[in-house]
Amino acid sequence: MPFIPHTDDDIAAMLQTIGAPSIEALFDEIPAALRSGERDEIPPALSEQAITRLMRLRAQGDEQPSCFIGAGAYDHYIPAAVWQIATRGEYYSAYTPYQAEASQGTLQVLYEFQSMMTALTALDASNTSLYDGATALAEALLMAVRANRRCKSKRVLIPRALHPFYRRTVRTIVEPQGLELIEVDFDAASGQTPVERCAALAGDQGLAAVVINQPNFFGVLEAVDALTDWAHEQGALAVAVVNPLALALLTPPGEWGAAGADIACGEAQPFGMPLSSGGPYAGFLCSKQALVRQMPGRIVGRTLDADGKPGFTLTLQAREQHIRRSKATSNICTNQGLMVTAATIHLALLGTEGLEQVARTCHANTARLCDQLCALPGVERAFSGAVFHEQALRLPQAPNTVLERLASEADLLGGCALGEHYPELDDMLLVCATEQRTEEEMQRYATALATILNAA
Amino acid sequence: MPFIPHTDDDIAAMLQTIGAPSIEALFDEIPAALRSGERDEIPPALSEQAITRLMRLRAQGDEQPSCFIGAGAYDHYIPAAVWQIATRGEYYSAYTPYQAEASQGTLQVLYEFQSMMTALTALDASNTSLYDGATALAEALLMAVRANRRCKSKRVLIPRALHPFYRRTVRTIVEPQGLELIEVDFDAASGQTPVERCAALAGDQGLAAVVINQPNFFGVLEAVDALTDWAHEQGALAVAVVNPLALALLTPPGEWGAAGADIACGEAQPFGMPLSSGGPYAGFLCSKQALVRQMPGRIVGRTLDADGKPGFTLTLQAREQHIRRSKATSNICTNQGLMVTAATIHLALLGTEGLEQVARTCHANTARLCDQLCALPGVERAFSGAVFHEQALRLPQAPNTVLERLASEADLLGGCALGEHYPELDDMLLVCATEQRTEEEMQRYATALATILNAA
Amino acid sequence: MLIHDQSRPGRRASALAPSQAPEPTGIPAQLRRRERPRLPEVSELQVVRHYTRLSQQNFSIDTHFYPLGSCTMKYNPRVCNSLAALPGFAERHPLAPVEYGQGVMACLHDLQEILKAVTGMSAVSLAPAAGAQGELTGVAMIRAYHLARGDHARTEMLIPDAAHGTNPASAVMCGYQAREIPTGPDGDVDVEALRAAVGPQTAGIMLTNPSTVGVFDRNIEEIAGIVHDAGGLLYYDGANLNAILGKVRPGDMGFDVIHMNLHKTFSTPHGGGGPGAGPVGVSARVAPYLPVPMVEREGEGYRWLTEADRPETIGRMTTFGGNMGILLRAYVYARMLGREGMARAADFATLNANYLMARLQQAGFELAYPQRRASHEFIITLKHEAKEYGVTAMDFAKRLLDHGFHAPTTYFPLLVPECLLIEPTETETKESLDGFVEAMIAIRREAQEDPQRVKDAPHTMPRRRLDEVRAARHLDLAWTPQQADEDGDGQ
Amino acid sequence: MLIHDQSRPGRRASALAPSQAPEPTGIPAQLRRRERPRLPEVSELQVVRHYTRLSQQNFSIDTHFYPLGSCTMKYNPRVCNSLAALPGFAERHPLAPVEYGQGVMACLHDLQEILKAVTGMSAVSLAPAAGAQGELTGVAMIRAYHLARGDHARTEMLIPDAAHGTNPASAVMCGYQAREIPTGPDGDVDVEALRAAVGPQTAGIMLTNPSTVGVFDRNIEEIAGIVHDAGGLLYYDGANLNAILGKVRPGDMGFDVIHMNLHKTFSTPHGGGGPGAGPVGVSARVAPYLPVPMVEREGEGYRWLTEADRPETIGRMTTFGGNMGILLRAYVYARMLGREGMARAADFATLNANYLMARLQQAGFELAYPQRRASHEFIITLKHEAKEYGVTAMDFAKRLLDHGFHAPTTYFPLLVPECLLIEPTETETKESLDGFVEAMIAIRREAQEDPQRVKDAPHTMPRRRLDEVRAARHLDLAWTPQQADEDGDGQ
Repeated sequence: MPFIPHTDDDIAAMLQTIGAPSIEALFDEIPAALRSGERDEIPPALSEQAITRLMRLRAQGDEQPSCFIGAGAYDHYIPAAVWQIATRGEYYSAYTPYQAEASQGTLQVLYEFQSMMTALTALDASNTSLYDGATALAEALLMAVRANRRCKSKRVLIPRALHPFYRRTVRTIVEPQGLELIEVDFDAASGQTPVERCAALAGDQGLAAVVINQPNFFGVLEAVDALTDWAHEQGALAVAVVNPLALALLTPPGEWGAAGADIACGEAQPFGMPLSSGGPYAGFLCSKQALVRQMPGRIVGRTLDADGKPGFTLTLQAREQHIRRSKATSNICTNQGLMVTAATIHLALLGTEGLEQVARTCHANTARLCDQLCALPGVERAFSGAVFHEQALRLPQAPNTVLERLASEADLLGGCALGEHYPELDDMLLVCATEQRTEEEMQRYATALATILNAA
Repeated sequence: MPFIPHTDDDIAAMLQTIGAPSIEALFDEIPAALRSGERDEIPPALSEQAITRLMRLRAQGDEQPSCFIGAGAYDHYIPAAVWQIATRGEYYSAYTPYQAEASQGTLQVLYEFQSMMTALTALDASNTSLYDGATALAEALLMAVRANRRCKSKRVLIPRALHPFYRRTVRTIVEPQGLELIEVDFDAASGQTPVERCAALAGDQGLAAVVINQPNFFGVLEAVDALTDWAHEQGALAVAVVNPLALALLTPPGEWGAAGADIACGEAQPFGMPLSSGGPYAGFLCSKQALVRQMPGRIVGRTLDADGKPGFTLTLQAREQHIRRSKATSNICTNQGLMVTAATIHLALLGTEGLEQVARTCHANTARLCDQLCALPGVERAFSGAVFHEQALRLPQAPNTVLERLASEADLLGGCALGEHYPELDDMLLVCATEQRTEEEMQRYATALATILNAA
Repeated sequence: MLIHDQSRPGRRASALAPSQAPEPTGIPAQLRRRERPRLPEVSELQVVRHYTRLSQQNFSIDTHFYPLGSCTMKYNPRVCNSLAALPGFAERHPLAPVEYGQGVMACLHDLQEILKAVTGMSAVSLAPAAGAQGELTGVAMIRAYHLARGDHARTEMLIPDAAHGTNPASAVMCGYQAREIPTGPDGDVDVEALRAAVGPQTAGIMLTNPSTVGVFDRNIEEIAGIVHDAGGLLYYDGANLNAILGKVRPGDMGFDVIHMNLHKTFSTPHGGGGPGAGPVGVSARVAPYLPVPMVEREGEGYRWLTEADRPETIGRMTTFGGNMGILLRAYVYARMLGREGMARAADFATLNANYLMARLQQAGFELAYPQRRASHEFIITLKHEAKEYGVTAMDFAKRLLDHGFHAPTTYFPLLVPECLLIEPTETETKESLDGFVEAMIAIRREAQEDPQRVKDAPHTMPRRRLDEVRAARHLDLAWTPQQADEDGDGQ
Repeated sequence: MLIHDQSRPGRRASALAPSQAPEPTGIPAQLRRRERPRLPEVSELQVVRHYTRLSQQNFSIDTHFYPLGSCTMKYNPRVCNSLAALPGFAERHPLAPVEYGQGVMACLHDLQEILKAVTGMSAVSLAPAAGAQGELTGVAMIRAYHLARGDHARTEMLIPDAAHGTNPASAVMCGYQAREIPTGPDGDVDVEALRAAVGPQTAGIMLTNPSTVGVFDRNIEEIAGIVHDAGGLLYYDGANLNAILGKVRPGDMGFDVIHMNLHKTFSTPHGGGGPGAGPVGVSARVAPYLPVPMVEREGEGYRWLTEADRPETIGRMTTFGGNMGILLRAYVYARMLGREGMARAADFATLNANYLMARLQQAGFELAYPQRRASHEFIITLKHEAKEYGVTAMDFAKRLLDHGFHAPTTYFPLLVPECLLIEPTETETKESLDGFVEAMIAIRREAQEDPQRVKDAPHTMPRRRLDEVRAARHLDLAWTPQQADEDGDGQ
């Protein structure tokens, strides 16, 4: 019996204490007709050795070639210390720190995470995570609509240049609550979201919130100051969606425009989380102090203990489902605690300068790669807007075909074809070369692409 | 500066406190003529990311086919919990527990290890490890010679059927101290070491110790009761060299013959230590109570603290080099603490029954494989003696050629050719199928060998 | 002391970042950050030491008995972590072609099948990121089901008063009104009240069975009939699935939609508050609305099912479709239990709960439902102790920490005064349970003799009792350089 | 409580062993064990919890400042561990063909080259398993050198009185008599005494430089001349190599043989007492005697050098030729330091030692060699405090634990009374050192005001001071079933 410590003696003694003839008898309140037996569809038990063999075999088959895909998840180097510490049993097998005095480790880590995120976003408050970037945006919009008492509508402006999966996820989550999502298109030349197009969609009932994405899905940098100021002029809250790594270099949301964005959210995956086919990652959400009581999710506060020593505890729990039930700011309960632990250690290891160097190196690698690729005939940068660490390219051949050949002939994943999500961009490829990509790999990409395009 | 925390301000403040103009000045007592600069032969520094890339590449090249080699190091399954816990910083980065009160974790683990080894060997005392099996035997012989006051000579009988590398290592270590190693040959038919051959070599000056190896290098089981009794009749100490996994099934050294072996030692690698090209492993050494003050290495004892609570501390340190210096029982100081931590966790996870099951499965796998192989024409068991979990086979073709073809054609390492170490056994192969080998792998071996032998 | 308080300008763990980092080009100056973010500047050893020491301030399953009711704090096998972290799994980009993902997809597909079989549902999607998101997903599917039938009148979701707070919160997030159904004195749902509450406005009912009061609702077949007859659907909150795994299947009880908390029943790590995974299962009629992606077997291989394959899907729940690394851990665990191990989890979780309940009752503690079997958890009420000695459930909880036990869930469910909801799980020994009983008895004795000692607990933790009111009144949610000057002497 | 005390017959972590285990065949009954070994019978969670909690009872580099003199307790980079554990390295059988070992052999070869370059020796063998075995190896090579020249008269090894105990012990293991050479009042070897001691019986001298008293012997060139002129060889004990790494090379000082402690200078883990690795380096004339195996580059690949290639070798030191997993860790560390980082280790180890020495002196503690620079470590003597307050170096050491600092090495070297040998290492911050000084001052103040409090220390550890005399007198070296009945209530 794996994981079950009971000996026959234990079982007999326990049943005697209970006064039951058998374990089976403990289930006698379940109507007999409903009882089920073993299911043949479930395979028989494997030993740890056998499941290890199976999983190693399967994992080997999934080992990846050099990856030039970004598109919302990034292959960054994760220092060895991060997960060696984060998987210590005391972090890994603890739960939500309901008993603060026995959970100061987790609580302090979360407080430090909040502190790091507020430093990066230049906002006042942070929660301790949501599921991922897309759900963080959904929660941010629900929060904005709740908080924006000046606006009677639940209309939200959302850029079409935002990650397509973010847009779909947000729709799933917020539409049942009556939010109206209005997509504003990007400029085909620059790849940016112009204020003028936003203005054309503002409508009469007003906007509760405007989503501003920096950089946007194409890696293009938006005119965030103008967008933020325009949103505020409309009486809307400005909701920033940012790649937090970019904040090592770019103006933080709290300083956008005259008053700063009201809420910033996004995907913390670049901070020490393995790609893992898409999760677990962690969404972050920061806001101005005035909005903190509308924030969803766990929040940790610093306080004092009975001896006057500083310590940490969950706070503002009156916002949460286990207290407020149907009136809670969100139904979220379990979040991404372990990922946040890793992110906190990761950021502590990198520090300000390390984070800047990672951001700079990614940016420089992508630029260098694109310089090489754009030297090939027919390959060109798709948009004129400035970018951060990701670039859409226009190709003279169908991107999907090119990608298949890059994989089979040069053992690399060449990027994300844009046509699936933007039919009019079906000649475009979104590429990203993080600090993990070597000169050799980038050279291999350029050489292989040259071969493929010449051979056409 | 990786790993160096000093800021420029720190350096300036520290130098001022010291009253030195520069760090360089702190080295002013070293004669200038001797000073050296940077060495071009040493490559420049790599980041963690870069060394990770290099080492992963190198490790990938070393990934091994299915391994049927035993010969002193065994591919056993290691539960995931073993190293996840053993590499916790508190074990990994502590040192020898000189300050007992701040080292109860390591000390208790070592005491538990001692308890497990005495249970397995049926002896009274155990040390906390020596470097590996071969050095443990060398130390055991030095110990036996010191302890055997009845015998004036330093003559030791050692079976030729003992691992060749053990014999060579022992020679390197003990001969400078004047020990005389007398090798006794095995019986060509049974593979056993007959008492009669021992008797023929006993000589006039007596023997200080007789080494008894169970199973021996060929996997063959020796008549340990007769050998032990004979050794004691000679006035020699009986020194057992055992595969500790075998002790799950075989008579423990403490119960050999009428009086039991006096010392038992061997290689603890089968208890949770990865193969790692040969180390780090851990040698163990157990003895009867009467000999404990001649034991080399660290020993942990249970005692009481000032409040009367039981606790653990290094004990019998008067045997050791840091107290006794030139009169110590050994020069050993650092031993294999971390490997012993892993072994202790490993044994606790397996328990009595788990260890028996591993031993049984290895034994059955090897038997089944050899049945299949011996069904091929010209392949036969080399020795008539009973074996444990390892078997020498006679082949109709040169073993080295067969091994090369098994590797290239069937992706498996077929065993250890005996000719290199025993010229007269140049048609023999030593094979071992641990519990890690699957039916499929064993079938693959048999099929490939059939092909190779037919094609000859 | 915060990691921030150890920061010194210019200090670094410099092996950990690329060494050559050119000044970024092409980024307009007005988009560049003016002031550098104030992250901690510390050495690698400082980081390792800080977070290693901090970890030691946590209780956890790996260090303590942690009988937190409704949370199923059972042993998290270490191997699940190392296998999910294999490079082939951990380093795979979510948008990598499926040719480079057949391994993970095989695991996900097999997990879907196992979950279907053990819950008795027709189809499963692994997409939801946690239990609460599974609830949201499930209610959204109920909504989609009614809307697809043109049934726009169903505005109410029925929810027992003892339900987890996530239930009403999730219902509201889907635009429903939550209507409370009372619990009867025996712990079962008040069937007559239910009968009175259903109607054409009923979208469905959200039930946990065994319920949050720790008993199996014996009238489940009748309840299913009432709700189904009214045109509503039955939602199964899988928080307590561990109690009945392999014994009785939600599908067989009549549920149309369920979610499962894999970090409870399937032992993925709780991680200090996640990540979880909240797969949903459905009966055939709700299957079209399952969230994407799902994995389908096609010939010898596997492919993703997306919006294109499943046009009626409620959509995506997260950016990339789920907490794959958690799903892999659950898969490993499920395979290690195997078909014969599923029921064993429920057997021994139930044995442990009933034993602990019996021992506490024999020791004189009052049970909330003494006439009932415990499921995998049960409730005691300390209202007598509160009244007699002025020592509350919270005081007992804090004093338990001093005895080396994590506290049970306190003050939930809300309907039992001064309650402790106790869930020992199947992986704890009889000795652990006996030790817990001894501690409870010792605390009660202390409550009689020296109540202040209990009320001042804990005494042996890294901190004495923390002032939660102060935390909420004087919000301090982040380190700032200014704070550092004021109270930098932290821990 | 011991893991044995948690054992219950029949309890098991049953996922961890093969499920089908037939009764063994072919083993004669008289060779079969009659009684099963009494190993702990416990569940997986019990094991995980027991050893996780036990670990928390340790001080370690990862949790505490650990200034243990002569042990170089610097940060062990976590990446060294994960890279050595890569399956390609960890799962390779030692007898696997070299075609399946070019990766590890490339690392070993490169490490040999780095160690040669940084020590100034002609050749290096990585075979010895630890520092003490490196010493044994080195002395055995000196013996082999003399014997090969037919020089059988050399029976004495000269060893300073301050030397590590391993030096005389190793010399004796090679059949030499250890002859002590006194240390002068300034900490350097007494050159005149040395001159008087050398002769045709001198096999060599074993020196640590910087010495165990924490100073660099300024007369090293003269010493080398004296010993070499007498026909002896110079042995360098590499325990203190961290102090001079990249600053001055043993080869350039005139040493013929050296060993290196990779778990000190090259930061492989101390592991609660090993494993270490003790490579040896030699000058050209001693090179033939190096132990096997060694790695040689041949064309594009690497091969092992064995007895066949090196007929004059002293032989093998361990079964399979060395602690490869430790050598890999050292290699990773060496590559991360790089050529520019080697001297930096010595620079900052020396800066930290001299700073801490200066601060303690300024705080009124007495230095053993106040007129000297510290190397990477230094000695203070508490003889004044012992005499005035009756509080010994041991009492200070134990009280330091209560302040959160591991104690320095106590009572070594033997020639300084009531001494603490303090080695902070380069990876500690100035704040750590300042904290240590504050603790020392606080303890001295306490020694004046309440000496019994210091003599009774520690007060905050898992155990009060342990009775070592009792441990040696009433030997209790292993759990037995009988003991369990007597005092099973362990911790």
